[in-house]
Amino acid sequence: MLRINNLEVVYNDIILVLRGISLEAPEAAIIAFLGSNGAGKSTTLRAISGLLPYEDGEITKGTIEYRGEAVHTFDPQRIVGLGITQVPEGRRVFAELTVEENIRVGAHTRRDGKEEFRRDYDRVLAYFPALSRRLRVQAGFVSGGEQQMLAIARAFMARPSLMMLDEPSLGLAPLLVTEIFDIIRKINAEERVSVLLVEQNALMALAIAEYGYIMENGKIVLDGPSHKLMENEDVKEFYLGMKSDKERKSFAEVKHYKRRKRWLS
Amino acid sequence: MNVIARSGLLIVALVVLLVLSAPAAKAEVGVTDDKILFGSFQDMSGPGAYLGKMCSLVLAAWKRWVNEDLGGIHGRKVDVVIEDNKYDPVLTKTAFTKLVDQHKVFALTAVYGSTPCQAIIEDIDKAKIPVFATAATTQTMFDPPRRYLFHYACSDQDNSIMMVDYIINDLKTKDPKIGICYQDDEWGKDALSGVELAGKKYGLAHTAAPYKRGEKNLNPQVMKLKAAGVTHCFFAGYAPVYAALLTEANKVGWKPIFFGDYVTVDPKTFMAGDLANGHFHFFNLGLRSEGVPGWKKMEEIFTKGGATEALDWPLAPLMWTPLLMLTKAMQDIGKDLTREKLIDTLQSYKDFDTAGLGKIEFGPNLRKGSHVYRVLQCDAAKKEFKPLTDWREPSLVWGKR
Amino acid sequence: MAVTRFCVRTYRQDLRILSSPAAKIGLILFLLVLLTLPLWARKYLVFVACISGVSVIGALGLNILTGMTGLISLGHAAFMGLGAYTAAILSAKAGWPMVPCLLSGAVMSAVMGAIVGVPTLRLKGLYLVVTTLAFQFIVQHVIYHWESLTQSDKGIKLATPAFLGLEFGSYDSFYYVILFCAVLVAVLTKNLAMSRTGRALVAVRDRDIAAEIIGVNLAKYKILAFVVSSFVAGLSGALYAYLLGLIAPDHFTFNQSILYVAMIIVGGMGTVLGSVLGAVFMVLLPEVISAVSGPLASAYPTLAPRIGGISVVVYGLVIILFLLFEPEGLFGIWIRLKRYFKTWPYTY
Amino acid sequence: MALQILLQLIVTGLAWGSVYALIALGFVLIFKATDIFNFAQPELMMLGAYLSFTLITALKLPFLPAFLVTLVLMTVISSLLEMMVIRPLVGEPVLAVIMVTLGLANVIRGMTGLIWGYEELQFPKPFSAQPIMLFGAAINQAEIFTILATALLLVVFFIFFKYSRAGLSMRATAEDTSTAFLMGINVKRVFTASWAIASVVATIAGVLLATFTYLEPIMGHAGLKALPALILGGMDSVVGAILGGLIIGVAENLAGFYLEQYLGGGINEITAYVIVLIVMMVRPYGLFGTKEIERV
Repeated sequence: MLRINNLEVVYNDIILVLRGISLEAPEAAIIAFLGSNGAGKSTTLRAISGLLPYEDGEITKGTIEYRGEAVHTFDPQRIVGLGITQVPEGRRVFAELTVEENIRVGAHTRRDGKEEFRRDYDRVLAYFPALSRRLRVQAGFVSGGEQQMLAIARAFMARPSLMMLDEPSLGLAPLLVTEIFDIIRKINAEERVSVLLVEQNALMALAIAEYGYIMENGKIVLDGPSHKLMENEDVKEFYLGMKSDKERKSFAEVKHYKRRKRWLS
Repeated sequence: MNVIARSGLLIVALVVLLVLSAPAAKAEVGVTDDKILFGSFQDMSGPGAYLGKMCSLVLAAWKRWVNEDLGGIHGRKVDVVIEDNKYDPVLTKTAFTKLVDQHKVFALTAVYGSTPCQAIIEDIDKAKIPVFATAATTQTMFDPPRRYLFHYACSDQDNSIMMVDYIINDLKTKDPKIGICYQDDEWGKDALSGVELAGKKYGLAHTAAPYKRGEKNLNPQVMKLKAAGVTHCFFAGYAPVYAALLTEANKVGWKPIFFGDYVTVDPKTFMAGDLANGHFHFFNLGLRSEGVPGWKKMEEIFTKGGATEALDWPLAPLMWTPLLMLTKAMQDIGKDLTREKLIDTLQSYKDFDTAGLGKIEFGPNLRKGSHVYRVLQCDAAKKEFKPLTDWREPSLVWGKR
Repeated sequence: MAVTRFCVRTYRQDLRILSSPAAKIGLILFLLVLLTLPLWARKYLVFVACISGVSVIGALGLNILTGMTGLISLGHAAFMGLGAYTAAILSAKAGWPMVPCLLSGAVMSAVMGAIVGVPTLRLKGLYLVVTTLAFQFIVQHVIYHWESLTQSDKGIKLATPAFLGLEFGSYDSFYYVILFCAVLVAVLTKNLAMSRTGRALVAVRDRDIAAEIIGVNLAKYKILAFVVSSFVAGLSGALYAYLLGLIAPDHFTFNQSILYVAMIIVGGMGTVLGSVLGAVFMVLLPEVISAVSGPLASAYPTLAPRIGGISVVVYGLVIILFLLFEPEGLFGIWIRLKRYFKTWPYTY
Repeated sequence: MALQILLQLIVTGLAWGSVYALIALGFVLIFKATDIFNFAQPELMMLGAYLSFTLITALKLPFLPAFLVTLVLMTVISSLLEMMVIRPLVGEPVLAVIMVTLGLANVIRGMTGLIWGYEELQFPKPFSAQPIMLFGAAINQAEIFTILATALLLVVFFIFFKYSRAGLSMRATAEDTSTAFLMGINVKRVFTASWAIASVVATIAGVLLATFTYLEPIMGHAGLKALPALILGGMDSVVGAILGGLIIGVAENLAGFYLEQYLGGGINEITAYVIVLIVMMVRPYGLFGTKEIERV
């Protein structure tokens, strides 16, 4: 459904952030997109959403195709209209709008009438019962978990066929993270929405995803079905925090990994 | 784009250098073999821009008249440099320094504005440069008299004393309640002091309602005057504000007799429509509607000089009459024109013939050019002001109050 | 794009005021020109230089508050007015000599700065802007109406400035007083910017809550910024009063406040050099405009009524175009020029 | 008598306050959507008044059509201004943007002087000059219309922002531009629309002000009173802007009458600022403004 070919992104005319990445998100699948801070995951999402031109960024090479159509030159509102929504990093709910208004803003691009809106509105509240109790509260005053739910609910209101979540687990208690991931899986299964999940919490992400990509320094260094990735020694060591011999990892080994990484790609 | 911006800045810098370094050396200050250079500062974009426009027009007409119709003065043409002072005291100071030091003008002429003139009053003394004449309303312009500074405008102190005279002696009102609405600056305070002086003489109290320059909502002032039961109200300020005062008074149903100072003798007063009708004004100039020869000549000169707009302005002689006197003085002095001679000549004229434009007279120790006034009545239907009385002085003569 | 300074290798290097020998030579030449100005320039140019100098001091003062600490003020002219009136009243009524007058003007303004600074601690962004605006109008009103003290519209005439038996009555001589003060203030501001206090102020500007968390005493530094800024403003106002010889309420209006904000923006926010460049630029801009419009108005008098409007438009346009194409201000241009020549003939 | 004076002062104060309120409303509309403080707002008001003056006097249009045409013209002009001048600056420091709008104000003021001259002009009065008595207080018809227009706009905008899709998208954009993009909101169009709407409000204010005063190139000075009104109400509150305007209008009229003898003429001119200073001490975000929810 979504296909990125050899995408290269430059910020401020000098900073090369993405060095030619390719990835693919099929229909109704959950794809995990892993990598450390500054690897370029968020930039990839911003490129897909069409935000780069507003942030001094530029796609210098490569294409983004959505259902066979090249979309990387489209305005953000057109991309949302096509059915690609993003839940931004750090939730970014509209703090001064009420929860209800936030949900309504999510449906901004929809032109299919009040009844359809109403139906989705009820459905989204069914997914997030916690929100229905706080509809009249300013979004800035609800808890972090609720804000994350709100951000997902808001994105859902655009009736997406591809939902991109940027670190939904950031700053949340483990219990809440589990809850939110459950809901994501549910939405994916019931609504047949594809999910592109950017995460640092690789264990959780790979647990619900079918396929995963790992990114380093603006490049995809490894990809494969989740279960395979989870078995990969390097992934285990550096993303899942597990090491077979239970030793602490040392800096020297990291270097060693980097050398091998080059070989991998 | 940045290239444009940068090269633009470079040009700006170069222009500055060129302008500041351009030599303007002259042997004798402002007077050469073929030219006499005058300076003036006018407000071209600030709150007094309307006056600035009129004055520039009058000066242009004067220049054309002297140079072409009179063929210059003893073989010299006159020229006027005008600087924009935006009615701002600091810019006036800058403009003055520039006129004196850079353009090296012979004298200043046709300047106005209380605040701007106030800012350079010391500099005029220091530079020993004749200023003929200022139309500023402040009393400090002529009191104490300064050798180089001539003042030709109405004094609002005179005007407001005349108002009380007129109420008591001509209208023969018993027990009038006097009020005054004035712009809260030197100009208005001048008018207020007149009402106070006259009040002392006749034993009358008064109600004062100041408003700030630029204020358009006169409701509090009107309510104050109305609450005090004022029957006769003096106004010192600009004509549009006077019109606003009339409108507001009508709104709240307060109907006193109004007396406007000389600045309200202006077409803008008719913005109030019929409400302006029948009220009184004080004026020191001849009126165009009287058809006096002075005005006829102005009409002719102004039309030729492209200043027809200024003809609709009853205050035009305030700028024009001093220019006539200045021309005459320069002609009388002859080839050897100096600043000191100019001043001596200007103050020596008794009863200068303005052909009905109003009296102008100075003396060795007198820098106040106008002394006699007439009471006018406003005719809103014809949009005219008609003289009711002959020329007269206030009962408390200036200098002996 | 942020202006990046050139590489420095040691802290010592970073703390140096002049970063290269070329800068030293340039500065010495420049100072020489400044020092000899009244000897070769005409009186008008000296006068403009004096006005520029006063404006430079004023702009430096505002730069401490707005550029460095990020507290936007539209009441700067009011602080200058306080300084000017204090100096004028002490000079005219109490007969004090110049130096005490200048200092008490600055101190008076600084005290008011502290008083204004306290309530504004809680205010942010535009709420602060309008509160300083309120201060501006209230000071203007008081100056205008406290007639017994300020003589309102008539203004106050100052005594001829004198110091150690020397008279500074003419523009030529007073120029040196202004020059001295301007250089002193510039050097001190530069020093302040690089000191611990300066860094704390910048921290307050960039993220005040974060600054508080890392241990910057917000209240102290905000008030300090107000005090230092208004002290400098007061000094500049007092100098202004002496320069003009007579001050009236109209010298310190809202428009003046805006002019000062324009100076530091056009110059480049937060930098000492930027404030200096900006102040000089904004003083010279009307000169340039009138240099073009003046002769035009004299040559075509019927055009004169229109020229005022044109000059206002040009003034506005210059500001707009400047910020559209050069948001970093004159300082940004300066840095780029410098880099261009330094790296010439290589572009990167 | 004393009561009647008070009533009269309040009624006139309300009329003037409405003008301040409308100017403040224009400020709020642009600020809410774009986070930009448009200092050229009073000049837009003036421009609107001058344009409709020209349409009425030069093209001899009747008042209402002239007014409507002005609204269209102003919408176009302000949209163009936004696109050409303001948009390139989005993301630059607040102060730079403020300065640009101040520059813009200069340009508009200069142009007005250039085209229409500096003379005060009388606006053709669309309403009868005969005052109407209201509970013993006199009021001009133009003043009544001003108060009514303000009340109407208050209701319209309240509904617009609370319930309409466009209003909501404007609020969302105001808060977080890049997230607004992600919602599929056409942010550019929102920016332009907010300027267009603000210019409509400004035109209404300008024309009404001109009908009970007169035209002059410095009539934008009324905007200096709208600023405290705005801050008093809270920068981002439509209701606040309008109430702030009315409070300032009434308070200054009362101060002009009751306090003038103690505090000097022109006290009404600074009343607004004194009130703002006091309110700011108590509520640093205005009477109705939202306290910024701040996270480091």
